[in-house]
Amino acid sequence: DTIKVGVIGPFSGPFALQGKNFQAGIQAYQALNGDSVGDHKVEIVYRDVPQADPAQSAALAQELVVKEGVQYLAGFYFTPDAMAAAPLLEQANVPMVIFNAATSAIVTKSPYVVRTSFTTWQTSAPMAKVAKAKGIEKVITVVSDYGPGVDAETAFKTTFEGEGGTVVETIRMPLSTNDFSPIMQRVKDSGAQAVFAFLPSGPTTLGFVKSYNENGLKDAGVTLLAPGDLTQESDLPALGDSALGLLTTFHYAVSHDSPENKAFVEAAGKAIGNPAELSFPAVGAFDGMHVIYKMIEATGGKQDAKAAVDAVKGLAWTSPRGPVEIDPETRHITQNIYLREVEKTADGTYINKEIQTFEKQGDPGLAAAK
Amino acid sequence: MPAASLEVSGLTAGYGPTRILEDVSFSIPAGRRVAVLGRNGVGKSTLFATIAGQTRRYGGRIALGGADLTELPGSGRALKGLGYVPQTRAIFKSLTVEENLLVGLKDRPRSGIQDAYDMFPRLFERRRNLGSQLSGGEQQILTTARSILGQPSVLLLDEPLEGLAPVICDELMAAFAALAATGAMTILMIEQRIQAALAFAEDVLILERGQIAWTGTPAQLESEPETVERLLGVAH
Amino acid sequence: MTDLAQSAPASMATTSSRLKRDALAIAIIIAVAAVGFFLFPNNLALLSRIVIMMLIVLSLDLVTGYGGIATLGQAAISGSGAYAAGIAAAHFGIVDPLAMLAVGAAGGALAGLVSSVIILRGHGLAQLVLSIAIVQLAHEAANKASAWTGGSDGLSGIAPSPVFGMFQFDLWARTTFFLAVALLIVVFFLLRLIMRSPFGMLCRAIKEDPVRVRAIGAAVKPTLIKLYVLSGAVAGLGGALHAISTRVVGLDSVSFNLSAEALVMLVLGGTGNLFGAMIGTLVFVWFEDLVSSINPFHWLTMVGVLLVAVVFFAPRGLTGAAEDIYRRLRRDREAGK
Amino acid sequence: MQTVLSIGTDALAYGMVLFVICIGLSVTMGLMKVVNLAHGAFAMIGGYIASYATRDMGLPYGVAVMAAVVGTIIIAIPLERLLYRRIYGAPQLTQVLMTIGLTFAIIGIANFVFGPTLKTIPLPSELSGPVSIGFRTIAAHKLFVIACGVVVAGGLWFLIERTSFGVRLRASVDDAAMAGALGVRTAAIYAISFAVAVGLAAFGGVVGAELLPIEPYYAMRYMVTFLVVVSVGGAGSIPGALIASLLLGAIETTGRYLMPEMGEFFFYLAVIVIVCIFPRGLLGRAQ
Amino acid sequence: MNPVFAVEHLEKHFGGLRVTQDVSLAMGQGDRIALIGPNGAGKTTFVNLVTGQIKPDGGRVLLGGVDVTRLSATQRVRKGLVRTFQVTRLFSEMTPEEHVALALVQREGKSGRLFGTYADMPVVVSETRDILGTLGLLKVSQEKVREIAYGQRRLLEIALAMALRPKVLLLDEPAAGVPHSDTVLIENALAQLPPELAVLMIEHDMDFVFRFSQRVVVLAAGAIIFDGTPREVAADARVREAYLGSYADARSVA
Ligand SMILES: Nc1ncnc2c1ncn2[C@@H]1O[C@H](COP(=O)(O)OP(=O)(O)OP(=O)(O)O)[C@@H](O)[C@H]1O
Ligand SMILES: Nc1ncnc2c1ncn2[C@@H]1O[C@H](COP(=O)(O)OP(=O)(O)OP(=O)(O)O)[C@@H](O)[C@H]1O
Ligand SMILES: [Mg+2]
Ligand SMILES: [Mg+2]
Repeated sequence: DTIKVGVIGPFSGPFALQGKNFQAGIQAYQALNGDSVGDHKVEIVYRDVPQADPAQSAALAQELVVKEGVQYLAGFYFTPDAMAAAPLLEQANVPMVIFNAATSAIVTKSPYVVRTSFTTWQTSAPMAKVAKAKGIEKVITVVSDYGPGVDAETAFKTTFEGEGGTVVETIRMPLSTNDFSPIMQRVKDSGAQAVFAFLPSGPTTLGFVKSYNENGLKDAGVTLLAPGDLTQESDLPALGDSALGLLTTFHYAVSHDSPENKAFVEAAGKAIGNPAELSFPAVGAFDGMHVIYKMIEATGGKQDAKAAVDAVKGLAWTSPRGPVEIDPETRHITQNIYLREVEKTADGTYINKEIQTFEKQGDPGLAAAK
Repeated sequence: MPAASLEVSGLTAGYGPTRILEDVSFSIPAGRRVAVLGRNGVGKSTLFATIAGQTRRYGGRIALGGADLTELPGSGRALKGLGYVPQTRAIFKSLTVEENLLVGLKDRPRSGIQDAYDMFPRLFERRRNLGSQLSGGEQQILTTARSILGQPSVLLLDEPLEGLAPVICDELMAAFAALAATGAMTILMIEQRIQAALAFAEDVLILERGQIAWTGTPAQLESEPETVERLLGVAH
Repeated sequence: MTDLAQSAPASMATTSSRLKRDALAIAIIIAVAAVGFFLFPNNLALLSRIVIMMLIVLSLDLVTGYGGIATLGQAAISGSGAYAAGIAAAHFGIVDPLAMLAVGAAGGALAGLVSSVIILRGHGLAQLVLSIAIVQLAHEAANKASAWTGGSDGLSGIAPSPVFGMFQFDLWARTTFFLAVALLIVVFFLLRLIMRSPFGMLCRAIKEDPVRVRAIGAAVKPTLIKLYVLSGAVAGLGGALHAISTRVVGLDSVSFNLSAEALVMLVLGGTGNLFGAMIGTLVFVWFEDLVSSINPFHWLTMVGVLLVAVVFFAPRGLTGAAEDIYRRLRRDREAGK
Repeated sequence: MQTVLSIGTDALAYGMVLFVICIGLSVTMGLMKVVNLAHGAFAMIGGYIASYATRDMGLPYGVAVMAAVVGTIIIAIPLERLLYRRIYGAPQLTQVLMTIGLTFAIIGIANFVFGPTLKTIPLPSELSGPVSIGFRTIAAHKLFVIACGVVVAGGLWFLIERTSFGVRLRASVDDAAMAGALGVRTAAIYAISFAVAVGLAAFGGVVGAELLPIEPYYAMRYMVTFLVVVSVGGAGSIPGALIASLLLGAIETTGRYLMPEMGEFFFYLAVIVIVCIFPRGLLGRAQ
Repeated sequence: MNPVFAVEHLEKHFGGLRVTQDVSLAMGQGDRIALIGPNGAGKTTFVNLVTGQIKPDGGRVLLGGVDVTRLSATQRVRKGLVRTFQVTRLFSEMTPEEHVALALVQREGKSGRLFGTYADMPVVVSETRDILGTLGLLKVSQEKVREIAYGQRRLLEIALAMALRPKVLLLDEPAAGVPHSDTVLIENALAQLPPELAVLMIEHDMDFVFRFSQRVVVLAAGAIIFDGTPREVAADARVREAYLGSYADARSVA
């Protein structure tokens, strides 16, 4: 028989690239592990929510459950989309596996939520340690003014101040900022030794990094630190040389050196068509599929959300990003966070080269919220 | 361009599916002054608009100085020497008076504008006003001056005197007469003020329900009061 | 004076014949809703979303179609309704759906009042830009006030109680659907009444020529503000229903995108016509859902082609085209006789 | 003082980028009376062509700019003949519907053909480095954009206000039939104006790509900004568009510097204030 | 007798152009005044100033002795100062009946009602019929205005004004664009206006002017150059030169 998995993500519109990565991760997993669990064929049904739109997300989730009869909901690039679908889960008896949405609180919205991506807290907090270790005392934070940006700012600030550093200024700038020169001017005027930045991956990162160089901050020795969203692999070709040497912390780099990752990158690269487009949402989806396969295995294909979720609590495996485990309590993924530096390889491509590892990181954000 | 003749044969035209003109034919030699008369709604304006290429034509031909205009669009006809001043004051509202006149110049050099200012000093005073900032009568004068600037060989004037002060009417009629007298253009004029029209014209065309009902000279018309009564229906 | 009696004008026709036509219109809505309910019992969430959107597009039709004010800021108003209802539920424990609707309508009316005072200061394109500025400001404000609105994560924790204490909101969205359709019918009927009232007539006149309206001694601005408040109440209802049905209010509900989509739906259906607003919404959302589930990756092109095709073949919107066809058929029939 | 000058320079550069991209739209909206929401889509097409020309074909920057302008015009001509010609003079909302539909279609196609990633247009070395202008360094391309803005503004103003072409264009928009009766070939005038507007869009898309990077969603992402700049300036007015671009650029830039977290508030409040004072835009043409 | 309407020292300039220069004029009940003058003399501007479409640079407008200069156009209409437009301004998608009904509903202060229709208001229904009947518009009362003939639109302009029961009525070229054979309709309509109403009419058709008015005011270059009976006007040399031209000769000959 067939078991359907409904995947909701941004497959068109401004975030189409991320949706494409979802699809690549899923296809890579099925290519490597087959499209069946036992004699249950796993079929994927895609539904598009181009931009954060909880109403549409909820309607599509409901449609997937009621009309398409899916046994699993998965995907969710944006937090509000996941939040909107979460209340349906218990009544629908369907588990939800989050491939991306990175706000800590989502897992608390329903006991049937499992997350295989990361949280902004998880990827930002280690950067504070890096800064401290580099002897940086004064930092200015610059983040996009929306949920994840604020999360990143808080995570960094809390941790950095906990380590004894000072955050001299916090700047929140609108998502729609195109010209970053005035921001760079502020950074310059603040006298900070480093700037911690969070911007969602996409076109604005290009302007930000260029502006950082053009306004002479790099030359002035002001270090740019950021979670890996800023140097998403798919943006690197566009960023080019201006990104060289940037330090970011993140849970996954396409260049991660392991046999699991080699296999993944090859399969996912094939699935996505242009390997240069591959980046982190693909690995969230890949591991998400692993969790779903395990759930199917555990329930023998029967629709039983509780049993399915219980079966993966504490599940540990080696992902393309390294060793990971589903925390039994929070149902969020525990993983390594890496410090990476942008490098140009011999063949002229740019990569995030991992240079340091923070092992077994949980989600500090959930703890902080309590 | 010197004045040219105008031949219309078998013209049938209207708006959309409704036909207003039926089989209209006439021929006007170069340099004549013609008045087109008729009660309201008989299709006088439609006749001019059709010659200018702005209605739907069902049949018939139009020739200007021997050249066939029938298949040309409005702009092509204008470039062949046809001038047309519609009944609605079709000034360009967002252009200044001077720019309005510039459009009328066709390919003449800019200095040609002076002709219009000489003829209507009022326009010179108002040359920086936008079309929409003119008084009703000034708009009327502007449209006429604009078409004359293009030195058409045949000029169609649809009620050029409407809304004008009596003294301006006199001046304008004198100007038309002068233009025709120099052999510069053939002038066809629709006019409600019959006396003024008859004083101006050498020939008269009267329309009735989309067809030509009478042709002749003003003198002939004056001698046929019953024709005037029947076709023009004027009490005074 | 027999002449007078003979030409008893049609529009002075009896009240009862007008009510008959209203009843017919409402019967049509009910019939369509019933067909939807029985044909797509598994897709009531989509149908509910369409009906909710219809309320918002109807509210837009009031100001744009009847009042002649083009706006790309309607979501600021419907979104205010959604947040008002959502905040009432999440922060103040007002979870009765009908009470939430009332709060939403009030919030929308208030937002309509505020927007109108600003928007009516501009003319033409500048007016359009004022409306954009308003929706962007509202969006920004909702983002900033995250303690109240949840910011970009969305306002969650909205748990409406059963309707009349009896009908629980269910996974199949049956309750939502019935509630939405009932609300649509009430709103539709009221709007029809209002649009043929003296006030409605005045609005139509203002749309055509405000200067002329002033010259008969009527006040233009207060009338338009009143229209806006009305529209705001309707939009607020739509927004509140939105909050009730999805239990989350996101920033998208006060976005430029939503405003623009609503405008597209309205023009698609035909402006200045309540049915146009509803048909435009139905066709657009349904088409979008259809093509995006067939090809979630490249459906946008198909929607684009649909819009271009509509302008190509039905430049006056779908209802405009229907009207033309009807008129042509009638003319042919009369010609045949 | 240093900072003020510095911010001023940034504001000027940003304003000029806005101007160069928006001015074509001001022409279509103000002079041709077409609300062309697909303007950004044409800018984006220009960007894609330039990116392809420089990166994949290795052509020099100047040639790529030319290719982008010409190529976009060539793509736009059939669209003008087939689609736009139908909406000249149609109600604004109908124009909105069609051009937004066209934008959707172009986004979809760009996404399909070029993929969803960013496309850059490498600058020649003369334009890519920072240049010192005394009190600070500034990216050379910003100076280049400022120069482009000045040239475009001057040239276009001359074309529209001072040449007979400009007068005929404005006449055709006011009353096409009458313009025809005076010998103006309106269809040709419209086609040329459309081509000029589209060419300017492409040019703006290419030279502005450093700040507004090229990707499929470009066509929608900046639509609102473009609309706002053009309308605040008063559609159809070159000086109006220039003032609006510089003013809004300055407001946005100083707002970002002084209170970045209030950035959007600043910008849109300014828009509201300006429109309340100038209800038809700064230099709106009389209707 | 107290004038129902007066303007005192009205001034207006557009840039350097003084279109209204120290214009003072008073009208009593039942006056029938014609305002004539060359094109661009400032006649329409005068009406715009008086009714509040544009603001004067100086001077006052008095209605029944009360200063209304600061009131909006809308408020002046409500006080009984009503105009028609040189170029008709009507609601092209509405019917003549709706036009008149709207004006009546407005006059009765019921235009803000959200429910019911004007058809439910007996006063409005009967008066609408009366007015349309007076002007011969009943046969087109249900057609959209954009489909009715030009002359009928001019009549409808007058119908709207009548519905408002003005105290002072300003008519801006009511017969312009109406064929001569149709001006009779307009003259008849004017003849049926209440006798106590003060009417000022701008018109270039001199025959019409002379039939209509008891008093003629001549405006040239923004200033009143003459005020007198029709007979006096025709005889005045300045008016002949500035305005009448050969018409005066034709008339004196006749
Ligand atoms: N744009 C139009 N569409 C449809 N019918 C029209 C149009 N313009 C005029 N008509 C009709 O065509 C007929 C002739 O109109 P036309 O304007 O040619 O008359 P006319 O002789 O110039 O009258 P007038 O003396 O009133 O100017 C009229 O019955 C009129 O209603
Ligand atoms: N907004 C404006 N800006 C500048 N000048 C204007 C404006 N409006 C009108 N004028 C000028 O003021 C003068 C008076 O115009 P007005 O319309 O009052 O004339 P009028 O006496 O009604 O003439 P007509 O008999 O031709 O209708 C004209 O010369 C006109 O060009
Ligand atoms: Mg005519
Ligand atoms: Mg006048």
